[in-house]
Amino acid sequence: QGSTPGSRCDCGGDIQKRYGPFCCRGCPMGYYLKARCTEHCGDATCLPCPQGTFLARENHYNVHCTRCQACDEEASQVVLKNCSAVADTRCGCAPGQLVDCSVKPCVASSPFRCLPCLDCKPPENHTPTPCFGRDSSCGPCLPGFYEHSSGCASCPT
Amino acid sequence: VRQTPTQHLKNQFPTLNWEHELGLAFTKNRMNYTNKFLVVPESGDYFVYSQITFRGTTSECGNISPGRQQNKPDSIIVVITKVTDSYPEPAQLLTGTKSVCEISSNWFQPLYLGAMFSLQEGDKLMVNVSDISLVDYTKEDKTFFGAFLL
Amino acid sequence: VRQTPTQHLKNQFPTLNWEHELGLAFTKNRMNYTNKFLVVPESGDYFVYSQITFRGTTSECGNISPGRQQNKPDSIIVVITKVTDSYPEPAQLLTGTKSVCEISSNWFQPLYLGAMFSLQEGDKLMVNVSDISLVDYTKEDKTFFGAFLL
Amino acid sequence: VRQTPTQHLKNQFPTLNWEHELGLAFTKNRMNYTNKFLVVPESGDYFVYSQITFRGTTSECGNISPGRQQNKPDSIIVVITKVTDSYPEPAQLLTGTKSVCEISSNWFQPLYLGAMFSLQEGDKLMVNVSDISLVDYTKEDKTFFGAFLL
Repeated sequence: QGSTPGSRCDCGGDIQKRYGPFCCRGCPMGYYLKARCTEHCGDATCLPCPQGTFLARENHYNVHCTRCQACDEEASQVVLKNCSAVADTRCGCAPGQLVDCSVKPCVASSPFRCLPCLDCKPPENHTPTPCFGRDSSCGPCLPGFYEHSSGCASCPT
Repeated sequence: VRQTPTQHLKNQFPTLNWEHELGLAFTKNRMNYTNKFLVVPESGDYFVYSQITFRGTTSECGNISPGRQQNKPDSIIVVITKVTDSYPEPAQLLTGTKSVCEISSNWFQPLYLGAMFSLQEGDKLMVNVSDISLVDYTKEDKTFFGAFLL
Repeated sequence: VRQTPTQHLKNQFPTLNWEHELGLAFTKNRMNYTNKFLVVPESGDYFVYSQITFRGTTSECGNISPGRQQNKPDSIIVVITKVTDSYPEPAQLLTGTKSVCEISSNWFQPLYLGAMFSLQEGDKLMVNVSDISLVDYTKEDKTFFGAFLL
Repeated sequence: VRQTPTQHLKNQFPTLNWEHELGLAFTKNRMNYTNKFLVVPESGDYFVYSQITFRGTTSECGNISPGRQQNKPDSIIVVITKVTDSYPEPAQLLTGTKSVCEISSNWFQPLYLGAMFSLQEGDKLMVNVSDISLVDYTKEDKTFFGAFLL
């Protein structure tokens, strides 16, 4: 399996890489380098990433595929997108649950857990707020309703 | 070696199960991994090491109220254990043990262990932890286990 | 290798800059240190290790008042990363990550990492930390980074 | 090497005394242990490591009362020190230092250190700790000290 046949072959750009006397074309995403090319401007020998690993970038010379991350079941995370040969697992929260970052400040790689959205009763009296926005409150009551214990009660007329 | 949690030996901490071929994991020079054990291929001095990242939500101990009495802490424990044909009982080679009493809503921390041991061909090494549900197994750079001949 | 803090790569934790000739620091057998990287001189299995001592003053999380809700902790993270010209993205080899929620006026603690990796000639190793301002770089026996061929 | 606590050098942290023949402990290849020191038998690069498990009861710092001011933490410190004929003062090779301010009734935690050093024949290595009374010396898998030639 090689990558882009027929392109220029001078090891100058980042299309090929010099291995000893030869310029080799790299492996496509989803494949790892099993063996270098054996002729000038040839293709490296590339094999598919084994199940549970991936490589997301094109035209590379990596001899290993990267292990897919696992989602943290203890933190109620779910798999939003399974790992493929070209992309890592994407972990997130199930519908009706909100992402609760475990640390402050929160950055992209921070651990998180999934918490159930607040059960705003009666929902029809609340301004609809996406679950992830309701960190700790159900959002404002609709006009004609007021906050009352954990719900919205109609204003006295 | 990545870890997938499984209960194992009676009256002993649960043993971690590892994955030993994907990503950064590898075995070579006849060092073998089978059924939760690294198997020593030849007698000699080995450097054995492991890191386990633990994570949890806060326990009762961290729940402090005015005038309260001090609570007993929880704990996290990792043990690298040797099982050998020459003796019927496992031997604890390395132990990392830490008390946990956090006031925050959740916590996470690693325990690292590493030392040199004289091992015999056929000796088996495993990693036991106090509570598998507290082990962060999501990424291989946070929780790992290995050994090499010196 | 002693550390002098400098910001480095975008959208990635800052990379530490090391001093590699003075005091206890040394490079030999063609292991080279340039521009924040240890450069692997020959393919083989290497033991890579680092300790970073962090220190800080207490954060909001440790500021507890009666009946308060539990706060989210801060965190300290150290990552040993490999950069290779055979793949356009860095690979995280080792990660130490710990939550921090201290009630004392100040705190300090080390994170230690060490493991064996198969590395290729020309591979580069660097150390990234979540917050350089928390790194105690004052003494080389507290914060260090190294690798050796097995 | 198992540890039995003894006070040693003035104006320096107390030095730990180790047992070096029983159980997991061993010395070989002329690496010698005498009077608290590992003695380097031949010049070369050595990987030196130690883990000390500390344990204590809660101190004043962890004693929190409403509206209180944040206390200064206690600390635990382990230092691997080199003593050499070529220089009159010991050199601190590795230091693990951690603040301690626990709210639980008691606490326990390990500090691990390990790194490579160029050592000369006759150099002596010892382990010093901030407070010997806090060292858990009960089991050799929790508190240990070692070195090997690379």
